[in-house]
Amino acid sequence: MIDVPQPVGFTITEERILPTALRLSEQIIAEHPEIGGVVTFEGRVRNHHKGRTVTALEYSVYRDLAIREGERIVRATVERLELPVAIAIHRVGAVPIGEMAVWIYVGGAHRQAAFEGCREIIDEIKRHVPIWKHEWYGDGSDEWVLGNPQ
Amino acid sequence: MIDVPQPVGFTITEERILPTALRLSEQIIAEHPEIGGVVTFEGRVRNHHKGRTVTALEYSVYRDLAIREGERIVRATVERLELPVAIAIHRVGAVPIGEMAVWIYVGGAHRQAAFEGCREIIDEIKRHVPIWKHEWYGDGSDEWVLGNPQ
Amino acid sequence: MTVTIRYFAMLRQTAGRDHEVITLTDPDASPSQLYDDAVARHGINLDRSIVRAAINGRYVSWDSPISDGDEVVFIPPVSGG
Amino acid sequence: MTVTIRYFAMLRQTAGRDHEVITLTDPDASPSQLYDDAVARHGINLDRSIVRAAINGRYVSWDSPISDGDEVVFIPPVSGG
Repeated sequence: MIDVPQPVGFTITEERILPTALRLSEQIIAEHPEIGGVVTFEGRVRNHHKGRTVTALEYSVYRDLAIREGERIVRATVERLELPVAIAIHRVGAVPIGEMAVWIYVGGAHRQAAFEGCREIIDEIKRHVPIWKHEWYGDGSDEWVLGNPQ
Repeated sequence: MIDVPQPVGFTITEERILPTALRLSEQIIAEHPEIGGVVTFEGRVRNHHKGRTVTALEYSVYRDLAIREGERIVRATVERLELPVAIAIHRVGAVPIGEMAVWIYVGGAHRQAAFEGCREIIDEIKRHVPIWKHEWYGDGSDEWVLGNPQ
Repeated sequence: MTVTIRYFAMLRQTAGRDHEVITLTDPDASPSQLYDDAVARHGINLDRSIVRAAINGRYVSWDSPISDGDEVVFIPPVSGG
Repeated sequence: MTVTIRYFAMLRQTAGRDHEVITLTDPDASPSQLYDDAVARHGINLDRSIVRAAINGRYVSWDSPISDGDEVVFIPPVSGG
């Protein structure tokens, strides 16, 4: 079980996310009867990227800044949309194909805010959190993937 | 485990959704390595409605039409957005406070289509699927909740 | 011809039944007429403008034709999800 | 004064190191100067227009002041999520 601040928080881990995601889903549902809608996002490691077969992938992180930016993003969204629950977990290090790289759980009194909040958090994480993807391809080559600069 | 058509389908059940949702989340992740983003929506029975305490809730359904409309909605979204996976489950009958009334799972190659698809499916279900909510309140009264007419 | 009207939710509660079999003498009867008759017969207080009609498990317009043996259902504003 | 530059991802690979300690003689040195020096020193081929600067774990502008003992990091376009 990954240690993640609740009910609002961001964390970085080198462990598999799925067991924590399943456990938290059950736990939060039990502890927050005021929540009417939950939206989750799972970002997974695909076996393809721009037409090439991806055979392995590793995320690097600048941890101090990543935690600071991640927490800032989650808190800003929670405050703007008055969300009771918002949790984001990003995995780093080597992540096998098909496993989760990022998991976001957002609970709101109504579904609109939960959808908007979940999407805002993943969009902002992809813009600002200093994590970089290193991909290895089926043809033996490898590449540091460049995101869209801000 | 609720019997639900995969990887695209809609079903109505009187059972608890959570165990099926947890199991399907693991299974689909394993079977669909082409999926990069998964968005799920959980609609839950709240303990409040327009300022009143809700003590019990029951959903009625016109099953023939509900299945037909639900399948139509999911298929239309899948085709429009080219989604590999989209599953929706709606529970009917008495649903305890805090438990899931509806669960939607949408997987796409990229996150934008998954977010858009998940939101479209729940919005369309709430518009067109003939299911009605009967609520009982803390003051002893009860009410058939009227949705927004289409 | 005869048609079966099925009632759900608040309409079932108001009508006090889950279905009824109706004999129609007018071959051009439409769901809208059936609804207006049901409103009068059972004291239903839901305006037709917010109700939809279904025949044999499909949404139809209020002026659709009705055939012998059809199942007609009036759909109050839905509140699932 | 001395500052520590830390490198991540493709910059770490190109620079061939995860950090280096630099002695600055110019008290008005900014992250932009440090980056231009690093580009020249290590053959980095990432244009500064797509890179961001951080000092002590916070994003800063390229013309921010630098103090003795600061940790400076250059952030290539991120690709998490």
